[in-house]
Amino acid sequence: MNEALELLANPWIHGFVFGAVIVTALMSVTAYITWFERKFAARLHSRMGPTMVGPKGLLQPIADGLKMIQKEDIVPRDADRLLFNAAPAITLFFALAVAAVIPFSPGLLASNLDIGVLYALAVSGLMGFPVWVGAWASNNKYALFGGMRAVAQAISYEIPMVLSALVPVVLAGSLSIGQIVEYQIEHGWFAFWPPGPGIFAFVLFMLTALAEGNRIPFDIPEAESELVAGPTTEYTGIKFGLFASAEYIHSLLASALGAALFLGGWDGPFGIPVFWMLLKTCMLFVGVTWIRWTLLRFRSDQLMALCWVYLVPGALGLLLITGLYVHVRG
Amino acid sequence: MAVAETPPAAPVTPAAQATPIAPVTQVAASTGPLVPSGPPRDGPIPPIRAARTPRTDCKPTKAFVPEPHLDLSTYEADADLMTLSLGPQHPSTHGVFRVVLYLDGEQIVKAVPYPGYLHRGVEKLCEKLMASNITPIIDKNDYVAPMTNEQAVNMAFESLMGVEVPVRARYLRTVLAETQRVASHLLWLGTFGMDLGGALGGGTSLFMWCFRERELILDLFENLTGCRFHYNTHTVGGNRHDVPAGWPEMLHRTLGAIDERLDQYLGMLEHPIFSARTKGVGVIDADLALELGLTGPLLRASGVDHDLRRDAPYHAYAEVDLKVFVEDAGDCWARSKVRIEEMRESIRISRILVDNLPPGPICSTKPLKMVGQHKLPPGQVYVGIETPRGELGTWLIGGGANKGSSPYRLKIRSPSLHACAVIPYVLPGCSLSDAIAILGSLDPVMGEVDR
Amino acid sequence: MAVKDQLAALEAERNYEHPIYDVLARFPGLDIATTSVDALLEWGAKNSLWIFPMATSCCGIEFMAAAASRVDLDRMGTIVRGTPRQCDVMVVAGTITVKMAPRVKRLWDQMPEPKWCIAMGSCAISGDFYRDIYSVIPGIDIVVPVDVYIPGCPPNPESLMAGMMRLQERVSLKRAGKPVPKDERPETHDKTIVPKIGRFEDRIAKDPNDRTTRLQELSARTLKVQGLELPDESGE
Amino acid sequence: MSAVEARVAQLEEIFLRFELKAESDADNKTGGPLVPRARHYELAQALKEAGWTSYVAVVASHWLEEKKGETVVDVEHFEVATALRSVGAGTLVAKWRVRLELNEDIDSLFPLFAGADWQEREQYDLVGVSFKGHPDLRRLMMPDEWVGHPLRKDYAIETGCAPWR
Repeated sequence: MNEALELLANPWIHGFVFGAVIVTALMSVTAYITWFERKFAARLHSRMGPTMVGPKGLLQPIADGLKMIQKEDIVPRDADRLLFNAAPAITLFFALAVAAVIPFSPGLLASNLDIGVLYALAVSGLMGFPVWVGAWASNNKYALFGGMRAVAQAISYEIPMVLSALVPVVLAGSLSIGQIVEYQIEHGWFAFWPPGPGIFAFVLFMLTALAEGNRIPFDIPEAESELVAGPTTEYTGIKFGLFASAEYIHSLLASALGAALFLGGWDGPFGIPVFWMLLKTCMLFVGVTWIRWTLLRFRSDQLMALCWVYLVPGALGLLLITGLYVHVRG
Repeated sequence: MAVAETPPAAPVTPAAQATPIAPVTQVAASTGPLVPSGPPRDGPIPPIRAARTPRTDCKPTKAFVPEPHLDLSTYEADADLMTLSLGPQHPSTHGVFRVVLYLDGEQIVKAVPYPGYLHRGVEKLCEKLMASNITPIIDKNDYVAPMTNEQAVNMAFESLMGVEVPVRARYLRTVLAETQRVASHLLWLGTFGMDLGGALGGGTSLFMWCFRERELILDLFENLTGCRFHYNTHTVGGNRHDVPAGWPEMLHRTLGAIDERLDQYLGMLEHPIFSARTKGVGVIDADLALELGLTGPLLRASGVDHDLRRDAPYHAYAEVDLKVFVEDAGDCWARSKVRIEEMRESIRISRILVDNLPPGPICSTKPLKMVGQHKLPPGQVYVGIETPRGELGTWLIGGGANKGSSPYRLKIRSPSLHACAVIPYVLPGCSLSDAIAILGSLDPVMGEVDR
Repeated sequence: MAVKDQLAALEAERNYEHPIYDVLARFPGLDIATTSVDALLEWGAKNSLWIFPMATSCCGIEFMAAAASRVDLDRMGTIVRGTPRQCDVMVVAGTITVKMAPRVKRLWDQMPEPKWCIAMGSCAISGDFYRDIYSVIPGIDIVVPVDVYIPGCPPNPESLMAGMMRLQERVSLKRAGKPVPKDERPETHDKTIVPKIGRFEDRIAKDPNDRTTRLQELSARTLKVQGLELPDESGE
Repeated sequence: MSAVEARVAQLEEIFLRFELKAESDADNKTGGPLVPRARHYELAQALKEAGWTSYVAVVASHWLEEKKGETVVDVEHFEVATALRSVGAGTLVAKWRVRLELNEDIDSLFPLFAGADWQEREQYDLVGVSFKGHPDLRRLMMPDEWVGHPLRKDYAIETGCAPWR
């Protein structure tokens, strides 16, 4: 037993074991997120949602997955074969890589990086680019449009996202997510304490996370009514599935990051820490889903204007106020 | 919500400058930015029509030369123009309709529509059939509002044959037409939401709710006619189906329930994202609307106070006090507002009329027993009525070589055809997203455009 | 007849087998798993039928009603997608005209195997009362192979649901390699509307010098007889 | 005088200027007076200036040779009917017809009414009447390579296009 624990202390083995656990868990959770979202949307629409496949439609995501892997894999004649095939995998890779630094409980994290926040934001910001690569490689005009919009959106919204995530970093004085959570356990959650910049930064962070995850009202890259299916127009079967699950994982991990940075992570009044972390993540994700099925969509230029005219100056102001606060506090 | 910076001066095309009447004096504050999207650019701009003060006096304009066909060889684009074929199978073209867009970045430079993908030769078919056979076929023309279609063609036959319609049938027809208008506008609202909000998002919620309400009206019609969708309830000289017991109460219940929910839809008009997507987008001014022969909600949203139900009353419209809603802006928002307000008015009229249904026969002609009972006299008539989409006219020619009960020539003047003809005038200057919003707000039904 | 040959070729193309079976066969011992894998895949294919709506006219509205809250196609795991690449079932809802037919064919070709087609409504089945009209295709089954016919004008949303369930049975039979019962076409090719209108063939026999007959001949010659491929639509 | 009566009087006055008799649908269902081909555009212009600003419809119909016994009563010809509408209170439809011989064309109303664009294209496509001065006279409903005009009387309804029919 002790030997096994010693083995886990080795960073390579530790990373591999936890990585495997987290990736497996995330992929299966993603499948059930789709089920949850369909049921949730159906309730909003006074519908039933999936009911026929398994009890309460619980086997629906498995059926979807099995269907996707047996579909014919079409690569359009004029597509760039290599990039077209690689893009879904790279997208999923970047989406999953964020999970490495998300602390689910004091010991349960794949890698306790000192620059965890920076790493998470950088990797999730990269997710827009393989989408664009895939869109360009499919040699389809709708896909190209979607890809261009995706990359423009990713670049723009990365800035307010980073700026709003810097607020807890400045307050806690650390770039490590674990240390930020521990600071919150000691001094109160950033969303509520100190009153002022924290809650605004939290709202801003979730807003930009919506945009980064291509969720309505910021889903202009996919925009089914305009661009058919956006960057994934030419993708069939499981490749489309990879794109879709990457998007869900991204949203989920952004919720987790929001919970860790602003809502005290695994902090809770009683019980095991993991439970509280997962609860907060799920609640944030439900909020994201609710927004998705309620609002209409922005136009692309309005989206850019919203980012550059309101969000970026706002985030800068927040950061300034936070800096002043920290300076005064000493 | 945040929109692009408004350019200081309105780009005025030579065509607009040449218009002597209705000069470009001021821009209505409510219409928002003149350039619907995108920053102002240097060099030649695509023709964007300036918003003008809406007119209600309807004086003719002289030398109005629209420029829908931009010569692309003289256009200096920032980069290569992209040609995008939107349709005929696209989630948002409302049927099989194709628009070829020439895009400079995301801005549309030129739009060329291609209808005809649903041309079913109805007019040719009608030359072979007699009046009672034509009704169920005309049902399928405007498949969103079959009731008013039937009425349009049957009224033309009645006019040509000189058949009187009993008072009860006239009242019932009015009730049906107005109820159908509610159903049609609900379907429009749902699909418009889909256009703005996507198939996986809030638009779908709107779509589902609108269909939930529309199903109630279809139940109502099913109780009356036995059919859910294509009713075949009108005939020459009246209606086939009299009101069953309990039907007026059912109508009150249904329309009352919908009326309560209309407040929510009206509230949606003030939503920041909805207004940002629709205000100042796709402005059709009164001149252009009249020139293009737009009718119905599209014309009223452009500030022209014109409604056939009030101005040339048919059915029982002369007996009710109809309120006509007019909006001045002429953009997608105004069109939405006019349609939603019309729903409420239609509900009010239906509920009043169904309570005052006069007794008497429902049809003045005997039930059809033999082929050729309805003899068509030679002659030509034109009858236009106000359907949910505008003036649906029927030009009927009797006699000729078909000396019998089938028309020699039957031409349907469809409001959707004119609505689609707006596209090359309105789309240039908008972005791709705006194009979808504009297409949705025009509410074309392809069965009616192509026939 | 050229059309019939093309249809036979269409049917022949549909014997698609996923490469996973190749992989299974290549490794000795794994072929035992084929049966269970096959059962699993069949169950997946049956229960996740995503629809590509080829909604052209009235039936398209009823199709939308079927997707809306009262009937709710989503109950059986159906999602409506706008791109043919991600769909399993093409629901042809509405009249298909001569101008539209090549597009239907092209979209059908763009769908990945295994794929199915539902002809919804009498226009898609046989052309209904438009069947004798110059611009209408008398039945979509001469353009794409149809698995399930749903009669009605238009069929109720409930009928579409029933048709989808019938399709589920077909899917499982086909995957299991059993003979799939062919749906009877509810109307015959020879049915004509009343009053009767002379057929093209009769007219030629009657008067070969007829003006219309000459026009028809010219039309048939001018148009691309192999018109299954489309002219490039990207430009003008 | 009500708005409708004023419009009727105005219409009669304009028709009188063109030596025509205004006919209302109620008395005489002829589809309006027959106007010489040369004055078609002029009449439309006069009506537009008098307030008939909304374009309603153009209807072309094909009339075959008519025989009474052995004598030819009427030769094969086209008839193009046009309808305009005055907008607002007392709206009234102004209708008139123009008779065209087989190889004649008619002035397009596109310079006056942009709404005539598609209607005229449709009539050109389906009936085969050609409109002089229309900037973009292409087929609207049928494919560009289609032969014949379906709404002509000598066109069989089941005429098909290979390989579909």
